[in-house]
Amino acid sequence: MTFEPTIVGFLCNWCSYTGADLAGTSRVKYAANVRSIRVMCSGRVEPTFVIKALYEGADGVLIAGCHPGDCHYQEGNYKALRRYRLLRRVLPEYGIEPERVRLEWVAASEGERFAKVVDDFTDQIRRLGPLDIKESIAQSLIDDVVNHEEEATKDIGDVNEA
Amino acid sequence: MSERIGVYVCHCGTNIAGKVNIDEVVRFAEGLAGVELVRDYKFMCSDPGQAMIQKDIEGDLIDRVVVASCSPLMHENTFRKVCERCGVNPYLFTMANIREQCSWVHVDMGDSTAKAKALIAAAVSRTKFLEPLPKREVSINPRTLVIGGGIAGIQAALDLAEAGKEVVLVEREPSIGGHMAKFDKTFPTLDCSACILTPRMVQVGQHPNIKLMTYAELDEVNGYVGNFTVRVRNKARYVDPELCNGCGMCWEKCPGTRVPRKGNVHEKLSLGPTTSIYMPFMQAVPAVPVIDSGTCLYFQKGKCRVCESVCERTAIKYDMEDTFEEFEVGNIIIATGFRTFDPRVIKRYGYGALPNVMTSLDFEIMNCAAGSTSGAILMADGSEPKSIGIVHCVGSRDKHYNEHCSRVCCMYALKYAHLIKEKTNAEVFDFYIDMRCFGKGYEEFYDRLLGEDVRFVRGKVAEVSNVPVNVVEEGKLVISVEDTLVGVVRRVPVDMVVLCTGLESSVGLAEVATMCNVSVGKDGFIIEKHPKLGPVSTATDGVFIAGACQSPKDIPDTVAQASAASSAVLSMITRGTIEIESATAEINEKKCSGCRICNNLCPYLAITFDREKGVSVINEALCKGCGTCVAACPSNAIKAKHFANEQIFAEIEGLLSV
Amino acid sequence: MLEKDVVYESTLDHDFLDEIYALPGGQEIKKCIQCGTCSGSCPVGSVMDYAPRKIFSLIRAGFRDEVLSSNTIWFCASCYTCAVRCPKEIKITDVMYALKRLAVKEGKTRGRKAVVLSKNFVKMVNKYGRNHETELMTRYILEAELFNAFHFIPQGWRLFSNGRLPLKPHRMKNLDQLRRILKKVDELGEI
Amino acid sequence: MKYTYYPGCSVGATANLYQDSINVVAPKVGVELEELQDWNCCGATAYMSVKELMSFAISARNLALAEPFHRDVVTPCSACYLVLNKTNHYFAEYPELRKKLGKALEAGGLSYSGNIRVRHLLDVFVNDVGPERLSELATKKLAGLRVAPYYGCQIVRPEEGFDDPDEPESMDRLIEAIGATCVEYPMKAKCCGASLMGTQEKLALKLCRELLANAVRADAHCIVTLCPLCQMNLDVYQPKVNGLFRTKFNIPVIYFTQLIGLSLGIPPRELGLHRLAVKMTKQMKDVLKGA
Amino acid sequence: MKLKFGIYWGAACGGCDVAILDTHEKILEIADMADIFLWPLAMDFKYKKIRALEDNYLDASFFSGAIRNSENEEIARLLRRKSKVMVALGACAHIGGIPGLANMYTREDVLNRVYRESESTINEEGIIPREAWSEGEYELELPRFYNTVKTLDQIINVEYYIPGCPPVPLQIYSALTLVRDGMLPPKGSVIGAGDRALCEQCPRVKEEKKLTGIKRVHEVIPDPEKCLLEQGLICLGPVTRSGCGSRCIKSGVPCRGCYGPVDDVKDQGFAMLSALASSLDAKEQKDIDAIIDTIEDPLRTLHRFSLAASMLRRKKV
Repeated sequence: MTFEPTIVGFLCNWCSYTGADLAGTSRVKYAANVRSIRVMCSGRVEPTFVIKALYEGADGVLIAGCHPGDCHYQEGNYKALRRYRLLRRVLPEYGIEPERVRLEWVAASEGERFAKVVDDFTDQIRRLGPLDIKESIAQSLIDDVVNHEEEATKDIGDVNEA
Repeated sequence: MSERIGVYVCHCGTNIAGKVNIDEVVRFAEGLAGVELVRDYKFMCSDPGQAMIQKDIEGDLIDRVVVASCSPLMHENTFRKVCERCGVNPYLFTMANIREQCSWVHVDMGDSTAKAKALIAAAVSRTKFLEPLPKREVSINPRTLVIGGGIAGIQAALDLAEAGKEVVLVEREPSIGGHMAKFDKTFPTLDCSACILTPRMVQVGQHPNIKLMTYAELDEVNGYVGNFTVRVRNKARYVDPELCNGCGMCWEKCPGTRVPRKGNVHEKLSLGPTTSIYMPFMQAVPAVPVIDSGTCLYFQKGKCRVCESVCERTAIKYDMEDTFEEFEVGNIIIATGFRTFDPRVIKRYGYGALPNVMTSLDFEIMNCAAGSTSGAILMADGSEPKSIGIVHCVGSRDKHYNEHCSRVCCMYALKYAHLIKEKTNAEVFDFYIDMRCFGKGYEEFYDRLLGEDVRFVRGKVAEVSNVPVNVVEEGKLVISVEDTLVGVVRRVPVDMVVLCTGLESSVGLAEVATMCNVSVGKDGFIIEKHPKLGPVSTATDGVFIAGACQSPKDIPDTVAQASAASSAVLSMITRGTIEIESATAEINEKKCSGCRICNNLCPYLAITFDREKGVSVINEALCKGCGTCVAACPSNAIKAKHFANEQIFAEIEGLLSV
Repeated sequence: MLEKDVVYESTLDHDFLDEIYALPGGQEIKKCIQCGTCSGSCPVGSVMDYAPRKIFSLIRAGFRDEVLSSNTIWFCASCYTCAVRCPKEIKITDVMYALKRLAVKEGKTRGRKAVVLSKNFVKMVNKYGRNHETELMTRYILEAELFNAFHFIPQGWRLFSNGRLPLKPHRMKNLDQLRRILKKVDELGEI
Repeated sequence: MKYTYYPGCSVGATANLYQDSINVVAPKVGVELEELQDWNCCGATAYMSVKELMSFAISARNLALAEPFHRDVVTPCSACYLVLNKTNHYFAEYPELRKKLGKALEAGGLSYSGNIRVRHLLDVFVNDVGPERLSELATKKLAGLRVAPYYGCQIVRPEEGFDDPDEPESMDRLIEAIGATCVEYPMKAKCCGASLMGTQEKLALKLCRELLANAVRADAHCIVTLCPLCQMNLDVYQPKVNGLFRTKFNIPVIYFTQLIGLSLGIPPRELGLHRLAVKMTKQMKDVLKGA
Repeated sequence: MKLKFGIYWGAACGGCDVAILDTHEKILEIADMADIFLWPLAMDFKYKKIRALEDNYLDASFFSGAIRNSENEEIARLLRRKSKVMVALGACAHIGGIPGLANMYTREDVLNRVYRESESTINEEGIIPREAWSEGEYELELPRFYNTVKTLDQIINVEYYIPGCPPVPLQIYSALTLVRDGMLPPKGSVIGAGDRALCEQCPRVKEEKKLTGIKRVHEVIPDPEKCLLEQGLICLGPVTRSGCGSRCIKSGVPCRGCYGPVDDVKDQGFAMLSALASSLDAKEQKDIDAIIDTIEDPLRTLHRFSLAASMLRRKKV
């Protein structure tokens, strides 16, 4: 059985969320892996949201906003782009593939495109496999011994003993 | 936390229940922290559905509400009102979209059910962190801006003006009237376009409630529903409207030429005078000429001034310059109409290269009684054509140009066929892919034309060439087309070809759209609020649309939509005030360190820096709540009401708890 | 050719459309609106059993044999005029290729000279890595036009006498690399 | 300007006169063509008719060989131009295909990332050399020579070509630049029948007749083309057209590089003009002398 | 009657202890104020004496340094048990500090680098420290070197935090007086520091932020009047708690964030990342990337002190 990723989507209210709704009204079928959060503008999405989502167990994060020039708030999507580009830079250092986070422009009229984006992205994450950050942190802590039941049994000697 | 949340799961008939296991979802929701009770119902949006919520709130069982049903864009307001009715702040309500973004788009019941759970869990945990927000109301300025003076704009303006409301009508061209003023007859009734349009144009020109600004363009729009500030640029027409009485001496004497004097009949086509100082057409409103500085001898060569010397009213003002005017309006109606597709790019149809290949608009002008041929249908050399080919779907229904159907071409093509038959003895070939005659009396008109021995050929024309392969074709335009019903390729020699060019959104619509903050679809037309239920409103409150700026339309539909738009505006005005989004951003002065990172992020300049206090400040009236500044604030001093960090974090946790 | 007669659904192949649809380039075929631009633009449409537009309607209806054994697909000169004009951007020429291959696969090509030519062309390429026009023509004439071979002599001579028919083929050097590639394709299987 | 040169099979044989002229003209206009070592046949239309993936694979091999040089691939043959371009497009458009091709090339120890631009020699002459430069170089302007510019089909039909598919004009600009006159030639982008000449001769001859008739009607001294197959059909089969339709066509069909060569003052023989089946007419020679 | 204090250092440089000494003559007041039961840096003490104490015997313990090995952890827990009030002293105990950057590597990476690869190391047998080793009849033991560096409050409950690398001496002193006078704020608060970001105290003039490129300190001589960030230097002032008296900024060096983020900023580094990115003056992706290319090692720059306390805590393994 293939790995089914969980993906969090941040959709801007005016273009992408509407586009996603359009996909619904026109009954386009697509992967069920993306679970969306509605924000007013892609410009609202903070890098910490993405990190939080990944930390809480998402295998990927999709941010979708209006096409450049079409932002309902004129330029929010450009801000989103800037943060996204910088975020991509630092993710690898944490051992997280930058491909796990994607920024897409989806217009209110692009229901089919939204579906396609979701399918593509889901595929991509499937290929990357599970992320599971919490687990990996736990792993890294395991051999950091924690044998400190309240009464320390043995004396570990004195600091300044000659 | 002490919140008591009520969760209501909607079946939406089988729309949701068909793909989501309701019982399972309900049982799941009951297990969620903070959830007091869970109910499900066939149609939550129905009265009994709403009553359920009301009962639970009034019975003081719950103080926060989550409804899992369709998209918030569909019913958020419905349920917010329910909450409000029984004293729960509407911002303590969350909607989980388990229809548009779940049951309708996923195939597997298990998947949809699982996703529904996640979405509900997210909604619930978000709701715990919601805070009540105060209502924000603004008053509606009763004056309305109408952009575009075609039939749509004219209709909308008159409706409002007649209702006693002030209107500012801005038209880019020297006169109102738009495309309709260029037509001779209108389908399917063939009544004369001028006869029905002119009176209305005059009415607009004289109406005390209408401020008419022709030869003017929208320059800037600021503010929000009910309180827009608009700036308009009056282009210099070099004629003072106050003084001019439209006597016409100027263009009779003008030596300059706007339309080439030489050249063939088709090149010289025009309504109204062909001189440099001209009126676009005789019934122009206002009846004030304009100088085309591009061809005016005075502007080009520095001497002439004939018009000035013949004008008894000294209305000619060469030193006129563009001026700007600013005013306040409460609502905006966009009625910028359309432009016709330019067939030059389809080289194989020969427009521009082969004489006697003309566009529908050329043909309309040629047919217009007031036009340069006084309505006679002539070939470029001035002789009468013996055969004419009418080509449908030029630049429409074609992925290379416009995918959409232009909706009016079939009908005007039939109109042309009729006019040709009426005015000449020419044989008419009509090449169509599908004959689309959907409106009232349209099919009947088609039927009538079938009776007038027009030769209909089903097939998209492959090419128009002037290369003969036999004597009959010598000196003719040869149309190659597959007669798809017979299944053979035909070469049809004709004297003249009319290309039924499709409709595109008008030049500059994109700019207008951006100024008014509405979005444009990939077809280039404005996206309406809802394809069925909101055809005249847009995603931006206070901005409405009428006519071909929304999609290609014929005159009846355009007029209908214009009236719809104006009545939508009227109901706003009558209401007097409107509630606006309370979910704005606010700065906590105690936390702001005055780093000013947020200052130049706000597109509405709502953020200013208070030098005394050394902190940034948000003007709530201007804030539209996009949250860009919130995301940028490095010390969490800015809070996005209703989209605060802890709320979204909670939503994320909920979403991933399943 | 299609006989004029009532056609019973049971005799039609309803998967045919999807088969073509599945091929790269075939995707848009379902979107055909039967406008006839292709047929009207085709330089050889007049002599085809069915002009391109009709081929598409036949494919849709499921007339497998009629389509695959029609001369249409072999008369297509690959001038791509239809393809660049199609309002639905159907890659018509490429669909024709697909049909050719299908016809070859299903042996519906008896007496099709074009097939002989193509097959010999492939032989040339697999043999030398390049086409050797002289040999190609000879082989083709021997196989397909034996009885009116004389018919080709004038052109042949015109070319030869002007030094345009070299007798020696140009071979490429690293032939076995090419063969390895082709072998791999064979394993992967055609599309 | 340096390019990787992909000659294609024909110029080694029936179109060797094309190659002759390219050899002398290209250097003169500053176009350096470095032949792609050990190239193979592009597959043309015939291969595609029998095996799809294979024909993509063999043309992809050429692109793979060319990639290390990071230069545009230039070919004088319209068929090669179209096929190689198509390979590029399919390579980009269809991931499935891309994967398979990748594997296949790997088997040959090759790889291709899809970053090679394929161009027709005409494209290079028009857009890199340019008419302006050409008219500077043209010491012997061909004033008075009336030319029917014939593009044929495949050069203007790949997705995103460099010229209009119905009314190309790039070669016209070159011809005007070297002093000759382009006659009104509406058939300039119509098909010559191509390989049908072998299999459906009558049909192909009919198409050729239209092309020839059109040029003659516009009283052109010669037809100028850029595709080996077009040239062969119109040149070598011209007598046959005459035979079949009782026409008296006698119009030379030459390559654009040969025409340019003439304007550069290169002797006809070096341009391979002696290899024409339909020799240059006296009329044409006179005009050239006069020029 | 006199207070009882413990002072200890975990993975630390000792700067915090020195900062205590740097209270100058105030040190005498401290001496009067309290008896010090443990202060390895200053004097010889025995752990067993501390163990012998009854629980909550100490009024307060000041723990500087991060938790890097099992000894750090064990003593942290020991002091926790013996003290009424536990104070994390300095950036390392507070948010992991410089040692926290090691969380970009694994234990093996670190040991290899230090004991085998580093340029100055000669270690033919390639021996790295072992936890247990018997030499004849002797059993030698070393604390376990941890894989992940932790902040103090990731190990034990901490009542108060005195941020800074090092903290301002006088603030340490005033913190101590709070203990003395029983004027302590609610548990969990940061003491001896402001509650807004540093910009509040920064004397430089702030205008609009439109960054066209990022420079490093050695590449520019910054204008002494203007905001350093606006001059293209990455200054963490906007995302860092004030209280240091903006010592760095005054001397022309951008803030590195040692005081940690202000209240309820979840992640100092990513908060600054967002602020920084928002201030880039570019729209097109390629232009944006071009500016980003000029940022040297963004992750460590933005998380210089707070990596161990950040949301992701360490590199994924």
